[in-house]
Amino acid sequence: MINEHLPALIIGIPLLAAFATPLISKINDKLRNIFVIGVLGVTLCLVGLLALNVFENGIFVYVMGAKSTGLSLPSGYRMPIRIILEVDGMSILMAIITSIVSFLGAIYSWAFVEKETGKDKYYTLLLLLTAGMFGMEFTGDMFNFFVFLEITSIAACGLIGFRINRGESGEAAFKTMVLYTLGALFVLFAVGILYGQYDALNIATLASRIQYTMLDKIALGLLIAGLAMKAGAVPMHMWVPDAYAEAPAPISLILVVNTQASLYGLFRVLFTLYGVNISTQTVGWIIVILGVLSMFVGVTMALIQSKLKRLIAYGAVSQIGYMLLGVGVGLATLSTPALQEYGIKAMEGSIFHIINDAMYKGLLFLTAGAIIYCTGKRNLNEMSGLAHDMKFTSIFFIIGAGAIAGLPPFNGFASKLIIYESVYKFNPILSVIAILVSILTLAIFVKIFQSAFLGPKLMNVKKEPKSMIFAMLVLSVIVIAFGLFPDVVVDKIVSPAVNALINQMDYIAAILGGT
Amino acid sequence: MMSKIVRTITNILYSSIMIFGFYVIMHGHLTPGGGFQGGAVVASGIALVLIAYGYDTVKSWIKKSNLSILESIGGLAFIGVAFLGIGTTFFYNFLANSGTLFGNPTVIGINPGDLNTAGALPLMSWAVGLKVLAGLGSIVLLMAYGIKKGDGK
Amino acid sequence: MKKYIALVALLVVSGFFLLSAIEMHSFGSPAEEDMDRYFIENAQEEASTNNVVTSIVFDYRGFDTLGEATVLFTAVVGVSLLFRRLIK
Amino acid sequence: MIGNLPFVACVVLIILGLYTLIFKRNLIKIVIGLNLIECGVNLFLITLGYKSDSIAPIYTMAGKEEMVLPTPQALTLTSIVIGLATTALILSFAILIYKHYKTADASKVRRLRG
Amino acid sequence: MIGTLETGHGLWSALYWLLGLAVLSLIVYFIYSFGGKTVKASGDKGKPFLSGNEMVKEETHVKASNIYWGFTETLKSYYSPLKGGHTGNVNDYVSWFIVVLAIVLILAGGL
Repeated sequence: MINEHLPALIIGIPLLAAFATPLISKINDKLRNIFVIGVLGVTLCLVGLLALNVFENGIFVYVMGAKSTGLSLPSGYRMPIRIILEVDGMSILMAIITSIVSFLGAIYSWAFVEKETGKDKYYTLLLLLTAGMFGMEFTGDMFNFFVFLEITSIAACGLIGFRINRGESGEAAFKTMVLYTLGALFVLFAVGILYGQYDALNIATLASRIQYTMLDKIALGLLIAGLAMKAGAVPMHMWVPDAYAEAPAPISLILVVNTQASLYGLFRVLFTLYGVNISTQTVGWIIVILGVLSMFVGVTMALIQSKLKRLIAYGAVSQIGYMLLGVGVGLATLSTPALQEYGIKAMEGSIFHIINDAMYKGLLFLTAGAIIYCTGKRNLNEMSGLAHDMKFTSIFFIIGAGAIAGLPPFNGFASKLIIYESVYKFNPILSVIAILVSILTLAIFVKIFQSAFLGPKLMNVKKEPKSMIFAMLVLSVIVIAFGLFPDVVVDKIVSPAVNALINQMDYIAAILGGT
Repeated sequence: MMSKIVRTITNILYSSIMIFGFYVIMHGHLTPGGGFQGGAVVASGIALVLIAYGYDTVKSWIKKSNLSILESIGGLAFIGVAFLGIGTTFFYNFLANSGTLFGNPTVIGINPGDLNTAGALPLMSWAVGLKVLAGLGSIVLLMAYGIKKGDGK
Repeated sequence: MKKYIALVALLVVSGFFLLSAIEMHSFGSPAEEDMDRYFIENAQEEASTNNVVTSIVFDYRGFDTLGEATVLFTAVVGVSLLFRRLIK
Repeated sequence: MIGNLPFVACVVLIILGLYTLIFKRNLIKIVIGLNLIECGVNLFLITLGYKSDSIAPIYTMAGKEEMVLPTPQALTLTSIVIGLATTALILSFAILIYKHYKTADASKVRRLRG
Repeated sequence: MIGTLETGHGLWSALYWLLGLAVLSLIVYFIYSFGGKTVKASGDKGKPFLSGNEMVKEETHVKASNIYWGFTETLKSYYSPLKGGHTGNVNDYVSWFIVVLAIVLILAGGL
């Protein structure tokens, strides 16, 4: 019985818990923390079940409020009318990332926000952010996607402004909120255009009906711009350093996944909603150029930062570029035989990079949070010799920095290697730029390590709490494991996602029944 | 704290605004309106009282914490009704045409409408109305307080 | 200088928006309406309500309404999180 | 073309909002610009569903059977509430920025840059 | 063989890489063991110097903003417009967004 309701439960249980959290936290704080962590753990298990189900039986369809869960079409009717959750390989990949990361973020938060006020609202917003991301990843309905996009936007901005007694938090949250709202409104405008033409909101139905008229082109442009902005692509990246640097560290960890969820939305729109109808060369090159700009500008701006989390945030921008690059190459070769040759490899690389990026970027943000928690300083110029006291944190930081810089044997190297080699066949210049950016990434993290961890011991620091160490430990274990056995991840998780993106017909047939 | 005229008019209008709001919530499945609209009307009544009497007076009448509890209860009720249908599917309208509460079958075609129809919809409408009432009310209160402090220094 | 670039971009974008408004199906006669046709015909027996909009809001697209209520809840929690240092 | 003037009006609202967002420096005016865009989009949605000489999609004693499309009305209801929530949050951010920076000028609220 | 990833051109296996690393480090240690063992950091040998004159240990730490000074100084012509572009002004954020939207619309709109 539970098997056929899994997607609804995965979205519904965090929402239910979020509504219940303010009441529970009136009872007891420790109980509330245990409750939140337990709920996220249960969600993690449910996502695992759903993943097994999807990898066995293919696309999972759940119809909200129908007579039966699989009844996508009303009796004798040719189009779906209810909201449909459609879970395929790509969605389940993003869902796995989301559940792991939010679970660890909640564990990390236990000690991290211990001293703060308003913890109940903090945990409520954390649950809402998680539920919103699940909704974005599972839904098969354009308007529903917009609704969950807004949920994530509002929850994320509320959490960015958590330390509101620092004025900068309010400033960062205001800027981020303005951009998020504008992007979401563009998405809604595009949805309206599509609805006005085809009188449908279901992604599969729209994909089966779309004709790529002028209106569709305008809607495509609006969707690309809005979702790429929320993914933080240069030159729409300027909210990223503000937001990541001002949010509490566990929230930066989850915001990374939030940007990746909107990246997922972008891929879903490009591959599933439009597919081969669009002039894939043009759009693919748009995505590739956005990716290259993000890589280069992000890393070069990171080189001159002196605030710790701001520096890592610019690094995050440059990592987003890799994913855009690989998937853009895959899109540019979508309707050509070159896809079989190297396009699929490029997409595998960049989608594998999504997982790795979430893991090691989260690890780096958590280490930065630990540094800020233990020293109370945010500026790298005031830090020195932390390795004397924070041994665990320095080891975890070395692991994360090696992974993000693409050093073997960490997981960053595996995905970046695939991207280099497959993109080289597409266009050598892009591959060269990618390698150069990787070197510069190593340089910026060497800078952090030299100035913060090495050097004489100038300051006295607190000890890292257990829960923070546990969260960082789990993430670094994942990083090393993915680095040692990349083939397992690629075969089991990544290639189903790539196939789900490429085979548009399967997605449509799962709803409309083979038409 | 506004002038006596405003306060008198508020005392007259207040109850009727509330009643109209609850009417809109109640008849959401028959007439234009529903949970959100009705809740917004009730919250506008709260805003009117806030403007007429000033924050400090109203704070003693309406407790912020009660509003937040009310809102959580509304959200829980809404998603709870959605979960009750999970015997068939999430959000399944399990009460429609069941003969029990709100369970009368609707006459097809042109008819004046019967309040005792539409299954789970009125329940959801009530939950959402409660939620919107509490939510907008607390937003208005909080913002009034923030502005009051903001202008001071 | 920056102003002029932004102005040109705004003009281009507004041109495309106006184009989308003109290219859209003519006002008052929707191009396709099969989904809404289904709602109008079957709302009374499936959702057993006279108000088709309510049947869509709470039954056919009830999940959207849940998300909408969640958005409002999120905003309220966020606002009270921001003003938490003022409200004692 | 001339029949599409309602769509054009909605789009003009959106464009005015974008102009406000780009060229107005006051935080409150920026929020007003966002609201203009949102109103334009909502009107655009609701205009999509209009059918000439038909009634609201509610079965009452009104005689006619022809009804306007109900889905855009539901979508617009949802997006109105979403816009309200967003506006509330942004306005509270503006209030707090004013309290911390003692100014509402966007060109002075830039401690985070570079 | 588990752990072997098939990349675009060739293969990648982290386990083999670690094996090679271990062998290399063994060779390095072997060569290192030939080195003289008599060097001791006695007297002034271990002390940090800055241009000839001795300094205390706390001052030897290179601050973060001094690292890569030469790099940024050389690329000043690249960095100054880039830093100038990142004004913290929300209007500029929105205008960048609109510029990108315009470009994407022109390219994707096929004009």
